[in-house]
Amino acid sequence: MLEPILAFFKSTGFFALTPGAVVMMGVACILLYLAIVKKFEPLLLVPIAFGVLLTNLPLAGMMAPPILEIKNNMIHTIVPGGLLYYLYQGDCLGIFPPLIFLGVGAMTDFGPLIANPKSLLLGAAAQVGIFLTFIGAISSGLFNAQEAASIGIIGGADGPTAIFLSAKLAPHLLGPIAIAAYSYMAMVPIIQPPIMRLLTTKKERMIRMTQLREVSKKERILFPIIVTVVVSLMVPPAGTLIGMLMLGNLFRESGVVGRLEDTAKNALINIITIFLGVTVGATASAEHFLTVQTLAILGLGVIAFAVGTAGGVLLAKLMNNFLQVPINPLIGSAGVSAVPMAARVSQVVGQKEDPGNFLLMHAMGPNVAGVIGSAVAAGVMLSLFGK
Amino acid sequence: MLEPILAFFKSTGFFALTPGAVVMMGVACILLYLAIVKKFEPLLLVPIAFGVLLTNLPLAGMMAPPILEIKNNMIHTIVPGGLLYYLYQGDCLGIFPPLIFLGVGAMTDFGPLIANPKSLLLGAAAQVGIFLTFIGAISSGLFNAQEAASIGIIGGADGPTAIFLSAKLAPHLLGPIAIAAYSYMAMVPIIQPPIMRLLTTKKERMIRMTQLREVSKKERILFPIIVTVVVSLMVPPAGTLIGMLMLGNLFRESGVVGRLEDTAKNALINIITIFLGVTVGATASAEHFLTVQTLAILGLGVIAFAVGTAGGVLLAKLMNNFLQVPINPLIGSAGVSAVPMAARVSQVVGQKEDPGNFLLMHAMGPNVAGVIGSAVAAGVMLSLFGK
Amino acid sequence: MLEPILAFFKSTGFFALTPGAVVMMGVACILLYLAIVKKFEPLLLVPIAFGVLLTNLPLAGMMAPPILEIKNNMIHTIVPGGLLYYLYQGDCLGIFPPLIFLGVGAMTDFGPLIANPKSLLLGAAAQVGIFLTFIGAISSGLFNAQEAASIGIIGGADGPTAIFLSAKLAPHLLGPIAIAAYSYMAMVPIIQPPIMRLLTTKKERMIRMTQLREVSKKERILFPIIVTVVVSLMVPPAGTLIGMLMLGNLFRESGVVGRLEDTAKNALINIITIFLGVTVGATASAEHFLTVQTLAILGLGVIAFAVGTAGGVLLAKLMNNFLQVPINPLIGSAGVSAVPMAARVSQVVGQKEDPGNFLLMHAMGPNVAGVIGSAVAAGVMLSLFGK
Amino acid sequence: MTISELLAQFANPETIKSLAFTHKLLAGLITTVLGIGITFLALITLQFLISWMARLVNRTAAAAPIKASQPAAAPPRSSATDEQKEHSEQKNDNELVAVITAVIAMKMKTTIDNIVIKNIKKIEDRSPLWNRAGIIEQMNTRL
Amino acid sequence: MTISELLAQFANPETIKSLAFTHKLLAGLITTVLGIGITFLALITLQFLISWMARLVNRTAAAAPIKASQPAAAPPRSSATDEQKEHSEQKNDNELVAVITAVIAMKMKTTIDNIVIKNIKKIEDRSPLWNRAGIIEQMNTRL
Amino acid sequence: MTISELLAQFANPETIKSLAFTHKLLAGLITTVLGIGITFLALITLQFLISWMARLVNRTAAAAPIKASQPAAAPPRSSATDEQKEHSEQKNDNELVAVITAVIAMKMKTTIDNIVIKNIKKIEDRSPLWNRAGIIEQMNTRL
Ligand code: NA
Ligand code: NA
Ligand code: NA
Repeated sequence: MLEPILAFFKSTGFFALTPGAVVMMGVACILLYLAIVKKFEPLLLVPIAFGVLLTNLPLAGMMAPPILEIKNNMIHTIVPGGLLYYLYQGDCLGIFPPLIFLGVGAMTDFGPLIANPKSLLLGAAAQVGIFLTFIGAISSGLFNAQEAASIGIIGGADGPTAIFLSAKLAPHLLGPIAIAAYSYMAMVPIIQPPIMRLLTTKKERMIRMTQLREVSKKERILFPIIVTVVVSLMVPPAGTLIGMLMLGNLFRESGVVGRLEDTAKNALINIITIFLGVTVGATASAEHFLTVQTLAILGLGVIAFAVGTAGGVLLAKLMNNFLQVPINPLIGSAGVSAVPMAARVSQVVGQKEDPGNFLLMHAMGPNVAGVIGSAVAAGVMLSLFGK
Repeated sequence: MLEPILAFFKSTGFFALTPGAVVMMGVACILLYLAIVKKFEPLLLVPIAFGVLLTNLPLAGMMAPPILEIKNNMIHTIVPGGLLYYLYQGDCLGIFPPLIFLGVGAMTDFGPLIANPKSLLLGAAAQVGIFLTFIGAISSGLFNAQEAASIGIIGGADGPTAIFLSAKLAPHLLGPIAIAAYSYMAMVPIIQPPIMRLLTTKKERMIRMTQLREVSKKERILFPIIVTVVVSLMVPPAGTLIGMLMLGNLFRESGVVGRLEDTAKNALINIITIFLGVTVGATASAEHFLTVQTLAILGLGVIAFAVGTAGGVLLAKLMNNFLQVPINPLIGSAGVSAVPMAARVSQVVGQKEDPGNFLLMHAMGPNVAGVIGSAVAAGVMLSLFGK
Repeated sequence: MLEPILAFFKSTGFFALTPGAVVMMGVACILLYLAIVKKFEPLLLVPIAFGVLLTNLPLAGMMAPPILEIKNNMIHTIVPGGLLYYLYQGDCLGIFPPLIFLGVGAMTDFGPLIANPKSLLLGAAAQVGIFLTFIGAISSGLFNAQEAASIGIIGGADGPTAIFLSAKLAPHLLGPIAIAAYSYMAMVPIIQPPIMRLLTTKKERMIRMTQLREVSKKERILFPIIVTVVVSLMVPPAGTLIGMLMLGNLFRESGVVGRLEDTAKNALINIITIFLGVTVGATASAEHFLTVQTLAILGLGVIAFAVGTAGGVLLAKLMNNFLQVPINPLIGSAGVSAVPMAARVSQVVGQKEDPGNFLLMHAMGPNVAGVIGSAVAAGVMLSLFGK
Repeated sequence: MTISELLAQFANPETIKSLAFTHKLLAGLITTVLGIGITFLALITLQFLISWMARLVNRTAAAAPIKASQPAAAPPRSSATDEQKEHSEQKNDNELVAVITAVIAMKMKTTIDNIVIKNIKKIEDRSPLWNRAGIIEQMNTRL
Repeated sequence: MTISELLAQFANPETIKSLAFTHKLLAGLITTVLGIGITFLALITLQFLISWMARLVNRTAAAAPIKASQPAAAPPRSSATDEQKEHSEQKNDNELVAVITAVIAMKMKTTIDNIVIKNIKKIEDRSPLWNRAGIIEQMNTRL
Repeated sequence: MTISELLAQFANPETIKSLAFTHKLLAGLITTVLGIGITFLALITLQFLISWMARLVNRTAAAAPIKASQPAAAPPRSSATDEQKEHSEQKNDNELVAVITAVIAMKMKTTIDNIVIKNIKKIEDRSPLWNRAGIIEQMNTRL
């Protein structure tokens, strides 16, 4: 009777447990702590963290590919793959991030951007973080161009875009990149304010902005169509992300498909968020995550955020040299996206100088422009380095 | 530095833009106008129109199939396909239309049909449009039998049925057929009234009908089971559509699975509607759409609607020769389906002659019978021309 | 003209109807009767019964596999498969049952179990039914080890676990096993009380239990993490089921991802329930269902339930020999799971002796422990007999 | 060429091209007649079965009047016996809404047309068995 | 044949057919003992860990009483320190419902049993960050 | 090596390894300049098109003021002409909520801060055509 007991013990996860897996379970617990107690982007960090936990449980095989047999024009599944393997196909085939964007579009009010199209410049400037980090990653000598592009996109401060790009260019780095992107997005209130204060004078921070004009329904409906056509023509690989974002926004603004808008921004985005989060986390197995590269990614990621913040603020200052009515440079930092956290940071930093200054609505323009901006940047990377 | 800029310009969509694609984007905008401003079946035309837009953006590759490598019993995705390619599998494998029918069944009240089973005859008569249009399409010499059958089914005035059939028989015509079906369904208030007035006398249009009897819960529960068994035995290929329609209706009428009914007619049908609409639209690329065949399809489609309308009205008139209590022939036109628009047309046309005449409830019988009728007709086409 | 009419008649289902199919349609109607009129687990029995009906309609081909052509690294679908074939992949690849568990976890309050961890012993004891039925199935000589394990798991009184295990070990028996599992779960108020009364004295049944302590939020959040790690390490193949159950529970208890909790326990679980139910029913075609094995499965299944019930009650009595504060052995029977029916049975049987005795909350502990217990047992079976 | 052979050639996308126009038309006509015939046959069969079911069910109902209450899930229905009950329920609801609306309108000095109350519901338990697991008190009251 | 060999033959659908009935029964018995043993082992381990976690958490709680408010997401729970607060909230809700119900019932001259109010809710923010993007005023009040 | 060749080698994961560090840096710089350039180009194009659209739409609007009512689906928006209407609607809602809250608070002797009314809704028809099929009376009133 000892034999089968021994065999059983050898089949337990304890026997196959590696120190790396234990460390990763610790990482999962830290992420859960940040998500649940510190409320850092919990909607994605809870599933991601649990995915990290599950993938590092030895022998559970949740990411195992199936064993197939192909003969006589038939495909037979001999041993089914793990649950997370099948769900992960939605990430690596590029299906889930655009569907998330569909829901995001249905939730997003582009009114402040339409009312103030100059916001788009700030949304573009804040993407310099992406490209400078790309150079940084190349310089480190640790990464090839595809990997460097995926790391740079962390500076886009946009989870689905980062996942979409790195799933296509560097799927082996998906775990650390997604974790860095969402963690830093949650830490925007810590990362941005010192940079914003450093680069602006008190007088600049106190600039008040005039109220935004009302935007008509017709403009709101034309906006998603124009953006889709223009961006897709200029940067075709950005078409999928932008197209879905704008389709969701058209659901919202057309006012005639309330059912679809509702489902896109609730049931559908929630289901996809669960699947995407858990499977993105599940790519962070110990052998993929506990590497020098991960440390470099975490370091480069925070630089990307900082440079993007600075880019937005500095362009706003530059624009003030040419504009008759000056803009408050604090809204430039919102261009990184990280919607709506970065816009709230602009508001808070502004109000510290002048409690009667309401920048939030003005900051929402660059904020949503940053979403378009990072999708464009991702499209550029795809057209340069994609297969 | 000029070289890469030139290379970039060559990679933009502008460089690859064809006149056809521009025309198709115009078509997409017209469809959006009809859907949003004119409120023509917006729940499907908005996604379809946006799908037309997306698929005609050059180089965006949203309908591109993946590049695979199959060796050693493993299937590797070398380059993932486009988002819409993957979603489109739900159309061309026949998965989405029956799931739409599941939701439709959960929304549909078959009570008026059960109370007046003679409605089924009118629902059958209105399907003659399908078959006469089939002959017309054959006579045109432009289409083979499979294509002609798919065109005829436009006369069924039932979007999911049309998509289900043409995805199986003539997937290359899916775009124009679906667009014709939904456009004409929305135009039923324009197409039907002249035909109805032409074929009826004022006296006939003023016939009042007695109130329908109450239908017991037991009948309502037995109805979907009986319809499923009878239709599937007589026309097995119609089983999938009718089976799902009736399962949804059983969810509704059984009263014990409210959760499932709710999801079938909300979250699930909405998700599928988004995917189906966008991907159906995405089959309408310029090279597939801008053909003589499309013009023929649009022409034949409107004939199919007109003939179906006439068929229903004329059979109602014929039946009045045999019935003791006459029926108002205006309810015959509702048999084309286009639920509930066609039934409302019967009501409106009737009320024009006699404002106190309420035909709506009576017209709902042939109206829902028409759904069953066109699914049966699709089943016949599949058994004759399917692989 | 006679020829094609004859050909049509040969293509109808009437021509291909077998006596077995007629019997199975009768079985489907009985199941619908039990689900709708008797309200036996309608959420699963309505879809299952309808699936049985659909799969036995001849020539409708809803479970037909597709015909493919594989060449030059391309996979072409020559003839698409049936709707239910595609949905069934979610069962046989093990995707749907864990997703059901995700929703179940989001619905389940593990508080009573955390407050009284001794419940876990009762939840373990009630699984003896699984293993003794396994022996019984082996002894019958009709089944191999994989089949016997799948039959035993009926005693786990947990539908998704039974489907998960038998889809992996004995997919050809999935239909009868799932039908037996859900039918007997609904019949728990009939099966359990006589056994509970037989094995307990009136005095034992009158034991009152002290109120459960309050459970803190921290414990509730740690619980799913601990259970996932411990169970997955000890019995890795149970990781998928337990992991998803606990992820759902973490959604619920963390309090920061209400959107995901809501979707997991509503839209997502409902969609999966419809697909799972219909396709599980669809495995019960006449040739697979009308066998001696099915009769044996139905017989062994009820034995499994009875033995599990006895196991829980007897261990509770045994534990009373060692505990200072005795527990009411009636809560032991709730360990079979069949949540929350079995716990309510404990309550009702207890109240018959002493109307002032409220056992329900105490019975919920073993009840939810039984879910964990049967997932562990399924994991053991998988690690012993899985591929 | 027999009719079957003609139809077979007609149904095959490869061979249809070689058919003469009159042959194609003939095959199309046969298909049309067949198709209309089968569609009518199927729906007439349904018509008779449903009429027959109605007679059966209602005969049973007349013999032993059912008192089962109707679920709220399917509002616009009622068998003869349930009609009155449903009617009065409906009336109750309407009264309730009317009273609340009137009170609010009075307080606000607005017109009733601007106020719609959508949210007064009778309890209807659609929660699954699983869901009820947590609602322990509620369960107690039912057992 | 060792036990391991027996179990291996037993687990293989091909080779199990060649086993004698007594061998199959023996293998089945070993499986049963092993299975029950592992199930108990796993659940007993859990029992100890959960008891231990409870001691740890509650010791910490006693040392430094937590004042964190409990989210509305999980109604029927409360730690010792939160109990009173929750209780009074619950009471408030009940009172609120009771008052409204009574007023309506009085106005309608109906009995309270026919009225169920399901719709008075405390604000609970479950909207994602994204969602809040549009609700600008609300955000202002929070910052 | 031309710039195009350099970029091609840089983009290929196989050949990038053989590039010298300075070459890699140069290729990275070109990529950066190109990327920033294209991103700005795209967003500036958008900026001009959106400004131009605004001028077009608002010129048309000035010529023929639109009276289309705005759907409730997107609350915080209003064109110049719709502003007042929307504003008064908003005000109505707020008043309604305020009145009901006050009444309840008075009856309960609690503070208004504890009560949030989320459930008074104007009718908004989001049901699909299909859905309305069953709601026969409602349809009558519309035709
Ligand atoms: Na961005
Ligand atoms: Na029809
Ligand atoms: Na169990």
